[in-house]
Amino acid sequence: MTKDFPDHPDWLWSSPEPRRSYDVVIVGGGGHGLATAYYLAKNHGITDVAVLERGWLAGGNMARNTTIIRSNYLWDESAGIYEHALKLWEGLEDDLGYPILFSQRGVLNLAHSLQDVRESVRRVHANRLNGVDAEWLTPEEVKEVCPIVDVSPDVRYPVLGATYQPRAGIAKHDYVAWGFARAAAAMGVHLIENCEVTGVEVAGGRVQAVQTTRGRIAAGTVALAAAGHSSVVAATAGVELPVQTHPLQALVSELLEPVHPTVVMSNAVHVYVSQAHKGELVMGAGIDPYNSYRRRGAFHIIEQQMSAALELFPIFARAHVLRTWAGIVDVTPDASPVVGTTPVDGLLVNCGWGTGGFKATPGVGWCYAHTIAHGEPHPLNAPFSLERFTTGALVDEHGAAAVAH
Amino acid sequence: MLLIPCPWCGPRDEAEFHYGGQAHVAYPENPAALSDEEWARYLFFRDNPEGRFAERWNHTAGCRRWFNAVRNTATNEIEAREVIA
Amino acid sequence: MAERLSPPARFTPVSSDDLRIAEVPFLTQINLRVDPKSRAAADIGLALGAPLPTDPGTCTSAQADVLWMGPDEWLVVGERGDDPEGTIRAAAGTAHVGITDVSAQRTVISVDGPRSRDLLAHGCALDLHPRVFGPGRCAQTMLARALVVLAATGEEGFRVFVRSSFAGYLADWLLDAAGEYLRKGTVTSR
Amino acid sequence: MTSRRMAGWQGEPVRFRFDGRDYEGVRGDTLASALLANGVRTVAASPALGRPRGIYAAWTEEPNALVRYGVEPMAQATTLDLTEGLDATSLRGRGRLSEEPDTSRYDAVHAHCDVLVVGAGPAGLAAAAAAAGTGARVIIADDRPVAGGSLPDTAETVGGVPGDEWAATTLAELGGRPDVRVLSRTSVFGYYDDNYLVAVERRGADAYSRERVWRIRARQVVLATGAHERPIAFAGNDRPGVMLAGSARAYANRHGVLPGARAVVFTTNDSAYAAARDLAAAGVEIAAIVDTRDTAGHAQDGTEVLTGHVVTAVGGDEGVSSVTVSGAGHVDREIEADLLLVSGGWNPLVHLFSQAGGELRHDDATGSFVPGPVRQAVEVAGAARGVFTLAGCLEDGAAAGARAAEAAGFRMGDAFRIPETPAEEPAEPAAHLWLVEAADYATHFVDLQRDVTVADVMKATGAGLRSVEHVKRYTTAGTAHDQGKLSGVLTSAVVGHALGLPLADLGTTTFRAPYVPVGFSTLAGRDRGALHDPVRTTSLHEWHVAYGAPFENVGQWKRPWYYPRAGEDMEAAVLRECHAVRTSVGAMDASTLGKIDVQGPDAAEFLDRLYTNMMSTLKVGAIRYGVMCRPDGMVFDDGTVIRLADDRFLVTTTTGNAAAVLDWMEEWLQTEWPHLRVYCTSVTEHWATVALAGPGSRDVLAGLAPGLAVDAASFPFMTWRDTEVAGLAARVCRISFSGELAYEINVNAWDGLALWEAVMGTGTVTPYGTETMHVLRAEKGYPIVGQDTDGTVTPADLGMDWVVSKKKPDFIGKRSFARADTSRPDRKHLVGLLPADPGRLLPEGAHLVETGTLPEPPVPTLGHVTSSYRSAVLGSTFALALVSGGRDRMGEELYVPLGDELVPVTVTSHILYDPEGARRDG
Repeated sequence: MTKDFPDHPDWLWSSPEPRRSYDVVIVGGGGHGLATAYYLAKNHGITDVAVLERGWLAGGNMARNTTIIRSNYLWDESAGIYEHALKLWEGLEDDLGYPILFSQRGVLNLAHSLQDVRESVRRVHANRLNGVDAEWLTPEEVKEVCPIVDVSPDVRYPVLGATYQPRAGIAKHDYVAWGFARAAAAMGVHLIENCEVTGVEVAGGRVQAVQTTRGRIAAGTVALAAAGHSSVVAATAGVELPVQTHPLQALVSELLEPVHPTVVMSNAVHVYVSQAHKGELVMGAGIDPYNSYRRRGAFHIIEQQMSAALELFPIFARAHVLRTWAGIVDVTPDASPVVGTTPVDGLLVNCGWGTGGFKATPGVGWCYAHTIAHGEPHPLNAPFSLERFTTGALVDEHGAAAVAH
Repeated sequence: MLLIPCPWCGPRDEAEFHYGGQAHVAYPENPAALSDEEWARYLFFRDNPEGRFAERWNHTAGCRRWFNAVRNTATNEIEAREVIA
Repeated sequence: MAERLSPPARFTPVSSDDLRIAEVPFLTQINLRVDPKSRAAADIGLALGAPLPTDPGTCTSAQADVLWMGPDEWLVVGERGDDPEGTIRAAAGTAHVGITDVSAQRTVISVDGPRSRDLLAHGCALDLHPRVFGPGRCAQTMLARALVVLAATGEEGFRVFVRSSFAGYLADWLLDAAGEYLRKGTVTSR
Repeated sequence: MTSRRMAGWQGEPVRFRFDGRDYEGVRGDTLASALLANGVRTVAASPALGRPRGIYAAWTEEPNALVRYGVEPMAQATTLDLTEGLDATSLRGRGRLSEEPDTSRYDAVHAHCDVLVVGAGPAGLAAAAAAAGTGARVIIADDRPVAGGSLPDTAETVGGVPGDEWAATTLAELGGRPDVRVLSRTSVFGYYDDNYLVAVERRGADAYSRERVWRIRARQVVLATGAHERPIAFAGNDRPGVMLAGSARAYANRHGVLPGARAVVFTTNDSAYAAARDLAAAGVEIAAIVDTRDTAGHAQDGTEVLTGHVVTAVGGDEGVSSVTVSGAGHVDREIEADLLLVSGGWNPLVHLFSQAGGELRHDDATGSFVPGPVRQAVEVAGAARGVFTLAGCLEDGAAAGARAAEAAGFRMGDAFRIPETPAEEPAEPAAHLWLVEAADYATHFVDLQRDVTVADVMKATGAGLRSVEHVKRYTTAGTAHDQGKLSGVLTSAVVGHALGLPLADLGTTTFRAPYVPVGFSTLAGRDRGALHDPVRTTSLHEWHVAYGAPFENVGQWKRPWYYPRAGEDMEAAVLRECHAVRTSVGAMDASTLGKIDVQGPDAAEFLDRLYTNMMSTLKVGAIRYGVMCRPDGMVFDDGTVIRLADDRFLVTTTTGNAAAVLDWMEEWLQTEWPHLRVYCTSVTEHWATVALAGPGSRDVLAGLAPGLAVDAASFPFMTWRDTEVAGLAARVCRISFSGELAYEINVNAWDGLALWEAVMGTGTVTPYGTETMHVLRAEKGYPIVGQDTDGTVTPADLGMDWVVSKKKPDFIGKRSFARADTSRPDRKHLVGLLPADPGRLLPEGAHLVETGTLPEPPVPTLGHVTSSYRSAVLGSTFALALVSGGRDRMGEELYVPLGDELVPVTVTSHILYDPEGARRDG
């Protein structure tokens, strides 16, 4: 086997038959579900837990994202939970005892217009007040961090500068999922694959059980972590969520010798790209504008992505697209997640992460586990309640992702 | 690239259209009479089914008309469409 | 006083055996909005010499070219200096009609020749096969990244109506795409 | 090195270099065939283990022979045309990007057809001919330079002529039909919804565009994509000299190349027997055929066939030197050979079918996955659905082509006559063997390009993994440049073997576009450089360029930023321009503002619903500033509304929102208020707009428009007049975005430059750009939507309660102002800031805190600076900011943390200059 990666352990997890009942059922065996199970067991001693996955473990958005990790979000609420996540990332390899290839290679968010510059500088200043490492770089400094970016003034949308978060970076998504899975399984959590939740049973305003393709499973608490399918599952309990599901595309190139030392994101021209450990360029493309659960997007979005990428990175001209794919992301009106309680007792929700789910994995797992264990939100996820849509206290992060929602 | 059947111009590439989300969400008769919850529902809550979905499209690069369509969000197949009049 | 300036001010017409591209500036263009079933619509058609075309994607040509733009919208195109606006206003009387002079809103680029369809197919997703998009057909659509009104003026001739601010971009794009069709007998002239 | 070219093979010589050595091949060679012809066995080292590797296959499925050349970072030698002077270097798993720019051109074409046929092998050609005969519009795309699919590989005859000849003739006939398009060297690589397929045509370095993307919308599709030969996992199956049997046959028949001198053939099926016959005829000695079955196929007389045998070892470190075979009840034999040909059967190429959304089913007879049900309008024909005889492919293709044409609405015309083919020998059923069992699987390679072995797969299943997707990720099998074309199904089969599960239950990993690697620049096409995104310009653009203005990108627009004179930097130029407007007169190109003509009896009612303030009370001839909100109450756009007539208004929007506001209007009109009789039409580019601002503007206007009464009483603030300016028909609006006496002159865009030149011709007017406009408006506290707002700001937050009607029962956004959060007293308000040091320019985006010492983070922010400039008239820098409870903080000292410093600022009104508005009347 290719030895550019550390070896995996000889044991990952077993595949138990589901029991009839658990204290906690987590719906969705992606990164968030697995991290939640892990922190439930580790931080709260709750191990009578099943993670139900409709397909193969971490085979949804966890397997499809571009693995960027950063915490340089604009609003205090967002910075709080993402920075908590980043601190956990920094110790996660030791914590899980699994080589997750977390590489703090820094993230550049490029600015291409005076408006971009204002917004970027605003974010840098906000980040610093929140203890998030952030710098504003001139085009020349951008070139020093990432020599292959074309910072010349004569491109269609010149680089006018960038925000830089040195502690940001990437990690190997499968390894992260498997690290959480292995550690959770070792503490007694049941990881159950090919088990689709088809309904949530509610009686007297309280959750009772889930119906699955492998039978009814009773639960004291049902915690949703089903990403793009959250609203479908919640609807079976009569809970409506302010999310819309869209395909989000990504692609990789062939393996290439190292040329790209960091992560570059550009809001204005819709590019985000890093070079993964094996050498492939991993790129995020745009989000398809219409609701869809089809795990593939439209091709013109990839074409536009390439045109934008070559404006910034002429050296990529003759690289090849090897694979394209899409995840399905659930997007909220303010581009911030919903993590907390619902009108149904014992039914909790964690959804609406849009493009930000992967980077939050340990942070949200930590907070969601707290919410499950205590029946009320951790202070870091309290602002991300469902009620904010009624009060109007939104956390509008539309400027924060590389994709305009 | 979906082929979207504009009721006026015929089938055109999806790049010519602007998506308008769920159809049949009427602006409330009297917003002032709504509770905050009801108003929030109008503002922010839309159906998000995996399957048949009645939705709005605008043929922005063509005749600029809005129309409704029923599309299956699991397959992207458009099953029906109607003129808004 | 300076002369009128057409939008792609530095556009040079090109011509070869296969393809001819030129600007047709300063046409009179009126945007007309009216209920097609109304009396006013009939009267306007009468005044313009042909009923307003109600088949989507078609145009008629009498005293002016009338291009279907939408179910209640037409683009009336006259030669430079024509006054179709006056004709339309007179015919419409006091009815609820939208009449807007948009003469400078778009300019027109003509594309002619045996390779005209091949050229346009580089940037236009419509099926331009002569059986589908022959003379008398028009469409609002995208050409490259510009919104255009495309009208087939002959078996192998087209008019491209493009927003003035995009005209420079579209001219550059057309000339770049036309490169391989301009190799035979190319002439450029002001 | 001996030539491995068949005696008598003709070809124009082509010289090339590989890894620094010179060789010669012939025209029509691939780099791979030329290397084989030169006796080159080892073409690469394996990426992880460094094992020597040879050419394994003959087309896009090749896992080993990767090279780079010129600016091309990675290519397969098996698909690379040999060209004079080609200088290629072998790669060890990773490509290398070139610093040299790629100077080639790329483009795209849209195409439409009734029937798209993918593949020009026997099935595809038959399908295309059958469909074309009905009069249907047909496109046939084939990825090879030579038509015929496998025919040139197998040298079978069709209609009594050599197969490749038949294919060429048939394709040429097709290409001669008016409604048939033949695309050679064109790989269809993606199959999307609604029968939208994308293909890349490799047109060559000499073509106008080197590669072209075809975007094909097909009413019906016939996939005749053929099949890939299956490898078998056995010990040492990666040695140079191990090759797929059909590929060796292809090298002999297509290129006249003998991949070895003495071969052992290892097979589970009959197809390798034909390969053995052809290679023997070409001059390769066939040492033995090792058949896993108990019954032999039809071997040539004199060829030894070892039935019930498998290959258990391969000798030779640098390449095959011997092959060890075992059979139950037999003694192991070591057979001397330099070539080991392998055939594990054939896998239909179902990639595109699967991309189309088609389901696959496992066919027990062929041991492969074949097309099942599908929703899109697609037929699969020939080997791509498991039909492996030549006659069968022709019949199957013809039938599929006819069905497709009929489904597209074309009745049978000229029926396609299926040509004669030689009688085929009855086939023995194939065996399905994926791996040769052994005690140690360390050199049973599953994925040659990722160095993944059966042992690795078993480690993954041993760790608890049950899904093929997990195993792929654990081992990295199938993730290399060859996209797992050979290793994909094999991996599934090995997982099945390890878990004791049938392959049918495990399925495959997902087939994803692109089917073959496609270049980034190919996909970017023409949208590069200046054509990356449209550049929008006004009718005055040439003048701005000539006068040396740097431009600001505002959306797609280019707007002049400032007009530096010799020796001036931006700061000096802007101070000068500001001074000119405040003391004399300046002019700005304001043409980019959106303009919408709103007509109809209900136009006033309509605008009342859209704007927060009242528009129906506006008098004809007058102008009013207005704000639009989204339903959530947040500011969306602002601008002026001028009333042209009782039933007609002209609305202006911000530059960036022109299209969005028109769409917004249409959306409400069409979907909510269709009963309102209103028509909206964009006239943004019909008008050129010149803003004339400053105390001297009245005199300048008076000079240019002798027919216009310009005195304040005749032409008051917020009114408009139609007149002639500089002899041009013009509409003059008396509005001000600078606080000075000012006019906006609108003329037909054709006349814009003439107007501008007339204004400049007065000799007293200073041109100013967007930066000066910003300073002037900020001094007056006028917000810019998108700069001083960010989608979370209400009109009240901007101190614009006056623009929010209390009388109207409803307008868009009104209900949201009553929500808990939008009525909080500590919302962020737009205020002014004056730094204690009047020379200190605050960065836009800087934040504000309450205390003069900074606590440990997280530090709560009070808000941020939205606009910040140097002001000549204020004699100080100043800023606008959104500050929590800002209107209750007038006179308070706050702090802006900048680096280690806390810069003190004083909160003031956001209107810093001429708060009484005394200057606007001149």
